Amino acid sequence: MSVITQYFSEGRTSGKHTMPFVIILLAVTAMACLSNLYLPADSALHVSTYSITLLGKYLCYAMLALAVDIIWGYCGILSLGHGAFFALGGYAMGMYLMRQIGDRGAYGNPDLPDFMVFLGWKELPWFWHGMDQFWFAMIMAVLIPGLLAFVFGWLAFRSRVTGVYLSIMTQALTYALLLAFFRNEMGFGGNNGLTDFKDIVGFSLQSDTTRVSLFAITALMLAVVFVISHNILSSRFGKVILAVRDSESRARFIGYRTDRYKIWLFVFSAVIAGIAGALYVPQVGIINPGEFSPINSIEMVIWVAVGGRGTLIGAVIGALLVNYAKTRFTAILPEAWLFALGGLFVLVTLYLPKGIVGLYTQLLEKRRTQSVKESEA
Amino acid sequence: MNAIQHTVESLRHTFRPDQVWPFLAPENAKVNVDKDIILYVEGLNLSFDGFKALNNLNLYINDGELRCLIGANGAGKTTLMDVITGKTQCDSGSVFFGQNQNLLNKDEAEIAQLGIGRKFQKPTVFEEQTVFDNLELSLKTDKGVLATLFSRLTPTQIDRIDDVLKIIGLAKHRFMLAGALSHGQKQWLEIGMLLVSDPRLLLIDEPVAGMTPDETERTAELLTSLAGDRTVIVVEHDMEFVRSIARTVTVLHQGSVLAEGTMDQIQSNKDVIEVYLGEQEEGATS
Amino acid sequence: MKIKTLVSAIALTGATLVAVPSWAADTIKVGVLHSLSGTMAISESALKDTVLMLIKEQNAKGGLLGKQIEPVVVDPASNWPLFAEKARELISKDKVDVIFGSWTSVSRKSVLPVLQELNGLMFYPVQFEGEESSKNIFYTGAAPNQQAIPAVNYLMNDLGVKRFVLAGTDYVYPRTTNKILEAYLQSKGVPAKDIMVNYTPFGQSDWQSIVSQIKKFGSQGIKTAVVSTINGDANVPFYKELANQGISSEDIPVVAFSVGEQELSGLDTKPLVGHLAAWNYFESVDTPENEKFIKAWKTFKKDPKAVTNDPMEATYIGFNMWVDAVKKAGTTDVDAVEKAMIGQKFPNLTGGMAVMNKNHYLSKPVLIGEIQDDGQFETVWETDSTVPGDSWSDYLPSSKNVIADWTSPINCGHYNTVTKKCSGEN
Amino acid sequence: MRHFIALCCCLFGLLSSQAYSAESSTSTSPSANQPPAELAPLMLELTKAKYSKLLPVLKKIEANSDESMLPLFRTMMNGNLYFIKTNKQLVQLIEDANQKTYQGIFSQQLVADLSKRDVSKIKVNNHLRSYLRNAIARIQLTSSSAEVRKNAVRELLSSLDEETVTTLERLYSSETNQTVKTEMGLALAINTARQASLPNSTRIAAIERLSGSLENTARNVLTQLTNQDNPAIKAAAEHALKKITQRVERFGFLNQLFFGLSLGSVLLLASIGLAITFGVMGVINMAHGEMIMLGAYTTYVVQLMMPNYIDYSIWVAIPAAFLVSGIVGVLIERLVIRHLHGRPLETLLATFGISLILQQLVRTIFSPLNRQVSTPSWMSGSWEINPVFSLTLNRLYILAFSLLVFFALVMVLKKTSLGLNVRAVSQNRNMAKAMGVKTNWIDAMTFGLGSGIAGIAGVALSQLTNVGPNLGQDYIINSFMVVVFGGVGNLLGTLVAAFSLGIATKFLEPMTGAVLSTILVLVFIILFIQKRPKGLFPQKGRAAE
Repeated sequence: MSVITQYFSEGRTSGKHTMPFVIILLAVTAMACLSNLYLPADSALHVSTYSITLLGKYLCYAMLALAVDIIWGYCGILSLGHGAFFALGGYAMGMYLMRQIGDRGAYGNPDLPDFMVFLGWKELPWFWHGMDQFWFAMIMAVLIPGLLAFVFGWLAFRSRVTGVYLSIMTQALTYALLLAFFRNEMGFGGNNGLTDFKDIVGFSLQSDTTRVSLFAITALMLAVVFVISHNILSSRFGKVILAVRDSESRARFIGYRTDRYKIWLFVFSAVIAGIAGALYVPQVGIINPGEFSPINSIEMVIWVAVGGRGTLIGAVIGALLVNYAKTRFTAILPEAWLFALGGLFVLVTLYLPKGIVGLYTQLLEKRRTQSVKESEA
Repeated sequence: MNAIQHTVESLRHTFRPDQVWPFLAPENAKVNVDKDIILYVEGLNLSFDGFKALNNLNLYINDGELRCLIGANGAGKTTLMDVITGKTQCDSGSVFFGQNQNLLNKDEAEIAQLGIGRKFQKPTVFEEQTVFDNLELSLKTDKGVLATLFSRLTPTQIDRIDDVLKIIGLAKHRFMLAGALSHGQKQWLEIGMLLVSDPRLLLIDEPVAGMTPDETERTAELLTSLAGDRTVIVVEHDMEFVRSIARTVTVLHQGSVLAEGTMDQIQSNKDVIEVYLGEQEEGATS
Repeated sequence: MKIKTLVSAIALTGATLVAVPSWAADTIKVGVLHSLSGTMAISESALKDTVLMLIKEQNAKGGLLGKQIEPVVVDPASNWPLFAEKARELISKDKVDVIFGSWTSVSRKSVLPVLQELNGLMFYPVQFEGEESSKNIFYTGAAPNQQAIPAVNYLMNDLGVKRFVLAGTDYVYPRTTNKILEAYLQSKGVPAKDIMVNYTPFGQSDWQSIVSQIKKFGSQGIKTAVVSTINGDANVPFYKELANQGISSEDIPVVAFSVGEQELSGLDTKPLVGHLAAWNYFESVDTPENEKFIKAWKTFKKDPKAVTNDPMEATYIGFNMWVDAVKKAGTTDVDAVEKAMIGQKFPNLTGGMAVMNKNHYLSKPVLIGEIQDDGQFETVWETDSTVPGDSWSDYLPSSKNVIADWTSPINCGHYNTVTKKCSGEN
Repeated sequence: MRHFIALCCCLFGLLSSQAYSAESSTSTSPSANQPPAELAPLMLELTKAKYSKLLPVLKKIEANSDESMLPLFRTMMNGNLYFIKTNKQLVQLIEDANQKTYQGIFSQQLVADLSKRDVSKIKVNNHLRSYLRNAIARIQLTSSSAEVRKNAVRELLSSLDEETVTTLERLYSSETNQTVKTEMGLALAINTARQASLPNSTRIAAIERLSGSLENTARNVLTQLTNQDNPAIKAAAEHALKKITQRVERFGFLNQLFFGLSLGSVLLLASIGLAITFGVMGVINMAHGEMIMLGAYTTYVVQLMMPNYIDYSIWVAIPAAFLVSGIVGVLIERLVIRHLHGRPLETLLATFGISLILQQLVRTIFSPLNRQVSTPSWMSGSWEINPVFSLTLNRLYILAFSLLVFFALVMVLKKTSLGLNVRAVSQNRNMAKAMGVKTNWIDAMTFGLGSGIAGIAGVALSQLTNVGPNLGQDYIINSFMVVVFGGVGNLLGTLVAAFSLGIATKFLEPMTGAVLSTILVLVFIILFIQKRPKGLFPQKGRAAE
C-alpha cells in the first residue's frame, strides 16, 4: 500500500503532464522559425515575419494568462490589476531599449531619450540609471513587479481583504498607476510611452533573425514557466494553495499561515507577468500607459475564463484563442468585436464555468462512463 | 484613555516576574503542564453588539482528560471554541495553553501549530482534493512556505496516513475527491485530519451529527481511546452519546459555566434541570 | 486609341464596381489605418470615410495609372501597439502602396519604426507637435508654427492680449506646443509672471478649480487669453464650466488648437460665441472647392448634418497630392513617389495652393475663427500668404539649428545646420 | 461674472425693448421707429465696413444718439444684425425653433419673405462686442430702471474713461436710488484714487471708500497704487488692500469648499445606485457606469423630442431615465445575474461583458461622437453672491438634487414595504424566502431601483460632461471606491465617503495638480481598506461574518 501512495505522491510531480505541451509548443515554434528563415517568401509554407511577431505577441499573452490563472484559478484570488505587473515589466525592458538607442535618437543626445530632450530635461532621472545594462534592466523587470506585488499582498492578505474587495483594490491599483504614468513629470514618456527602439543586446530589432529569435525565446520562457508553475502547484505548497481556495479558514486551523502562502503566490504570479511584459515590448515595439488600463486587466481574466481556469493549459489555450479571434475580428468587422467579446464574457461565465478545457474533460468523462456501460452490457 | 490602559496592561504583562520575555523564550517552547492543567480559561467576556455570547467564563481542563461541553443553543459553546482557536477575538479575559502559552495573542495558524486541533460543527474538508491529500496537508510537519514547497512524503509519514486511513475506514477511498464522500465519511475524514496532526488538545464540535448508530459507537470508542495521552473537549447535544463517553461534563448557560461534574451529578443538579434538561429534546433534535 | 478606350472602359466598370474590392485583378492598394473602435474612434472614423470617399471619386475619374484603387481598411482599435501591428499587416501582408492613417502622435510614433523597416509610405493628416521628419511619412497636418504662433500673434496684435494661460492636456503635443509658445512669448517680451501653464489628465471632467484659477488670473486688469491645447473629450466640460462661471469671450477669449467643427457638434455653442480656434481650414470658408467638398461629403455620409474639419482637408490634400505624385512618377514605388511628392502643389479648399516642402511638411494658410452659435467658425483673421510647416521649431533650444531636407545633398530628417551633421535615423 | 451682469442687462434689456417696441408700435411719432435722419449715412456705412473699420462708425452713431439705438446695438452684439442686400435696410434676425424671420431694426415690422440669400450678416468680433457692451451700458446709465442703471455702472467700472467719468459725475448728484448712488460713488472713488494730480487727502478718502469693496477693478487700482512712490497713498492703499485680501481669501476658501461638495455630489450620484446593487444586494455590477450612460442618452433623446421646451426637458428626462435604466437593470438581473447568484467574481465578469455590449450598442445607434445635451436656461450661469464668490447654478442644483435623491432612497428603504423586504432579503435570503418573501422579485426590483437611480445620475451628469459611449467608464472605478470606502451596505457611509473624497480631492488639487490629487486619494483608499477592510461604517454583529 505505502509503495503505491509513495509512487502516487511523487508521480504527480513528474513531467508527464507538462511534457506533451512543452513538446508541441517547442516543435511548432521550431517549425515556424525554420520556415520563416529558410523557406522562400513565396512558398506556401512560408511563415511571414508579420505572423511570427504576431505569434510572439500571443505567447506573451499566454504567459500573462498563466500568471492570472495561477492566482485566480488555483488560489481563488481574482486580480484585476495584473496588467500593472505586465506593464511594469514592459517598462523596465522599454527603458533598456530606450537607452540602447543612444545618440541615434532624433536629437542625437547620447544619454537622454528624445522625449526628455524636448521636454527640456537636463540629466537622466535617477531611476533611469543602470537601465543601459541588460542584466540590470532584466532584474528590474522581475524585481519591480515582484516588489509591488509583495507590498500590496503584504498589506492586503495580512489584513484579510478578500474576494470582491481585493479585486476592486487591484483594479484601483492599476488605475492609479495608469494615471501616474500618463504624467509627463514621471519621466516615462507620458502618453507616448517608450518607442522607436533600435536594437537589443546588439541585434537590430528590425532584422528577421532577431524577431524570430525573440519569438523562440518567448516560447522557451513560456515552456519553462509552464513547467515550473506546474511543479510548484503540484507540490504540497500547491495543495495548500488549493486548500486556501476551497476553505481558507480550515487551512488556518490546521496550522498554515495562509496569508504568507497567498503573498508568495501573488509575487510569483506578478513576476511571471513581469517577464511576459519584458518579452512583449521588443516584439510590439512600444510600451505606453495604455497597458495599465483596467480594461486590459479584465480582458486577461476572460482569456483564462474562456480557456478554463484552474488548469495551466486552459489559460494558455484561452489566451491564444481569444487573441486570435480578436485579430481576425478587428480585421473583418471591427464594430462587432466588442459585441463578441462582451457576449463571450457573459456566455462563458453562464455556461462554461470551467472553460473549454473543463468542457473537454466533461466530454471525456461522459465518453468513458458510456464505454464502461457498454463494456458492462 | 483606553489606549493608556492598554499600554499599562501590556507593560505589566511585559514585566511579569513569572515568565521570560517572548524574544528570550526558546522558539515554540514546549507546552508547560507541570500543574497538569492544559487549558486555563479565565474571565472570558465577549459580546456581539449587545448580546453577551460569553459572560465571565472560567474553565480549566486537565491534561489528558475527556471533557464534554453541553448547553442550549447560544450557550456559547461554539463561541468558546472560536476564542480558544483564535477565530474570534474576545473582549476581555485570558486563555492559556499550559502555563506558558497565551493563546489570545496568537492567530489560528500558530495555535494550531501548538497542537490544538479543531473539528467544526459542519464538516469542512478540502472538497477539491483527494482524501489522501487532505490527510497529507494535516500532517504534523513544518508548515512554513519553503518547507512545503520542497517537502516530500517520508515513508513513515505515508505509513502514518495509511494507519489513520484504516482507523477512519476510508482506506479504499484513498484517492477519491473529498467532495464526493458522504456526510458521515466527511465527518470521519475530518476526525482523521485531526488524528494525523496528532494534537495535544482536540476541540470536537458535534462529532456524531448525521452519523449512523454504529458509526456513533465507533466514534465514542475512538474518542475515549484518544483521551489519556491527548486532551479532548467534545461539544455534543446527543445526551446518549455524551453519557457513553463523558467522565466530566460542563454545562454552559448564557455564556458562563452553570455546573460541572459527572453526568449523574449534572442530571441531579436542579438549575441544570430547569434551564437545560428541560430543553433537552429540543437540543437533541437540533 | 484602342488602349485609351480600353482604359476608359476599365475606368467605367471600375467606377461601378469599386464597392467590390474582390474585383480588382490588378489594383493599387491603399491602406486605411484609423481607429474604428475605442476612444479615438470619435475622431478617426470620419477620416476613414474621407479616404474611402476620395478613393471612390478617384476611381470614378478612372482610377490611377489605369488601375483601380482598392482601399484596405483595418482597425487599430485605439490601441497603440496595435497600430504598429496593423501597419505591418498592411505593408507586408496586404502589400499596400500607401497608408493614410493615425491621429495621435503616439500612434504615429508606434507605426514609424515599421514604416522605416519595410520602407512603407504614410500620410499623417492631423495637427501635431512637429519635432519629427521621416522619409516615410508626409505630414499634411499643421505644425505648431502653422497654428500656435499665428494664433498668439493675433491675440497680441488684434486683441491686445498681454497675459496668457497655456492650458493643455498632459501629453506631448500640448507640452511641446506650450514650450514653443512660452519661448516665443518671452522673446516677444511677455514676462514669465504673465504666463500661466496648466496641464490636466485626459478626459478631465471636473474643471471647477482650474477655470476659477484662470478667472482669477484673468481678472487683474490686464487683458488675458487662454491658449487651449486641451484634447478631445475634456473640451466639452471645460467650455461648459467656462460658460457657467461667466467667462465670456470678450473678457477672456479662449483660442483652441484641438477644437474643430466635429468637437463643437458635441456641445451647445451658444455660450461659447466669440471663443477662437486656429486651423488651416474651416467648413464655413466660402469657396467653390469647399462647397463641392462639403456637398460630396454630406452625400457620401448620407447625413445632411455631417460636418467637415481640418484633418479631413489635410487628408484631402494628402490624397490628391499622392495621386498626382504617382502620376508624375508613373509608378507607386515608394522611393519614386517620395521624390515626386516634394514640390507637389494642390489647391486648398480655403483657396491658395498647398505646397509639399522638402521637409515633408505642407505650406498652408492659417485661419483664425470665432465660434458661432450654429457650431461653425467665422473666420476673423487669416495669413495673407501660406506658411511653410516647420519640422523642427526655431523656438526650442534643442532643435533651434535643426532642419529636415529630404532632397540631396542633405537628405536628412534631422540636419544640424551648425555642425553640418545628420543625426537620428528618421 | 461680468458676463453675468451683461446677461442681466441683456435679459432686462430684451424685456424693456419689447415693452418699448409695444409702445412704439402704438405711438405715431415717426422718430420712435425711424432712425434719426442724420444717422442714415452711418447706417449705410455699417453695411459696408468690416470689423476694425466698424468701430469708428459705431462711435459716431453712439455719439449722437439716445436709447433709440439700444435695439441696434443689442442685435448687433448678439450677432443677429443683418442687412438686405438690395436696399441696405438693417434687419434683425429672429430665430425661433423652426423658422427664421427678419424684422426691421427700428420699425419693428416683419419684413416678409426674406431668404438667407437676400440678406447678409454684419459680422462682429470680440472687439466690437466688448465696445457694444460698454456702449449699451453708457446709454443705460440714464435708463428709467434703477436695476439697469446699477448694472450699467458696474459694467463700466473696468473701463472708466474721461467722458464716462464726467457723465457719472453729472448723474451722481441727480441720482436718487441709494444702491445705484453707492455704485456710482465707488466708480468715482476708483477714478479719484487714480488721479495723481489730486491732493493726498482726497485720494486717501477715496481709497478708504474702496477698502470695503470686492470689485476686481477696485482691487487692481489699489494694487497699482501700492507700488507707487507716494508714501501716504502707498500706506493707505496697502492697508485697504490688506482688508480686502483677507475677505477674498475667506471667500476663496468657501469657493473651494463648494467645489469639493459639488464633486462630492457627482460622486454620490454616481455611486448611490451602486450602494444598493453592490452594498445591499452584494452584486458586483460592472455595467453600473453604462446605466449612468443610458440615463445621459435618455436625456439627449428627450431633448431631441422636445426641442422647443429644453427648459422642461429635464423634468421629463428624470423619470424617463429612471425607467430606461431601471428596465435594462431588471432585464440584466433576470437574464444573467440571477443565474450567478452567490458567485460574485463571475457576476463581476459577466456584468463587465454586458457593459462592453451596452457601450458598443450605443456606439452603433448614436455614433461614437459625443452628443449635444443643452443646459436649460434656468440651470446655466451662476448665482453671484459677490464679485469674488459665485456659485455655478448647474452644480448648485445638482448638489441639491443628489441630496434629494439620497434621502428619497433612504426613505424608500426605511419606510416602504419594498424597503423592508429588500433589507430582509439582504440580511438573510433563506429566512426571507421561508417567510414567503418573493426573493426573486425583490432581487429584480432592487437591482432595477439601483440601476434606475444610476440613470437619474446620468441625467445630472449630462449637464456637466460629455454624453458619449465612454461616459460610464469614467465613473465606475470611483463609484466602487466610494462604496467600499463608505462601508458596503451602508447608505450613510456612501454619503459621507462621497463628500469627504470630493472635498479632499478639491483641497489637494491646488497643491498637487489634478492628476496627483486623484492618485493620492486612490492610494489613500487602498491603504485605508487594508486597515479597515469593512470601510468607514462597517456592518456589525454576526450578520457581518
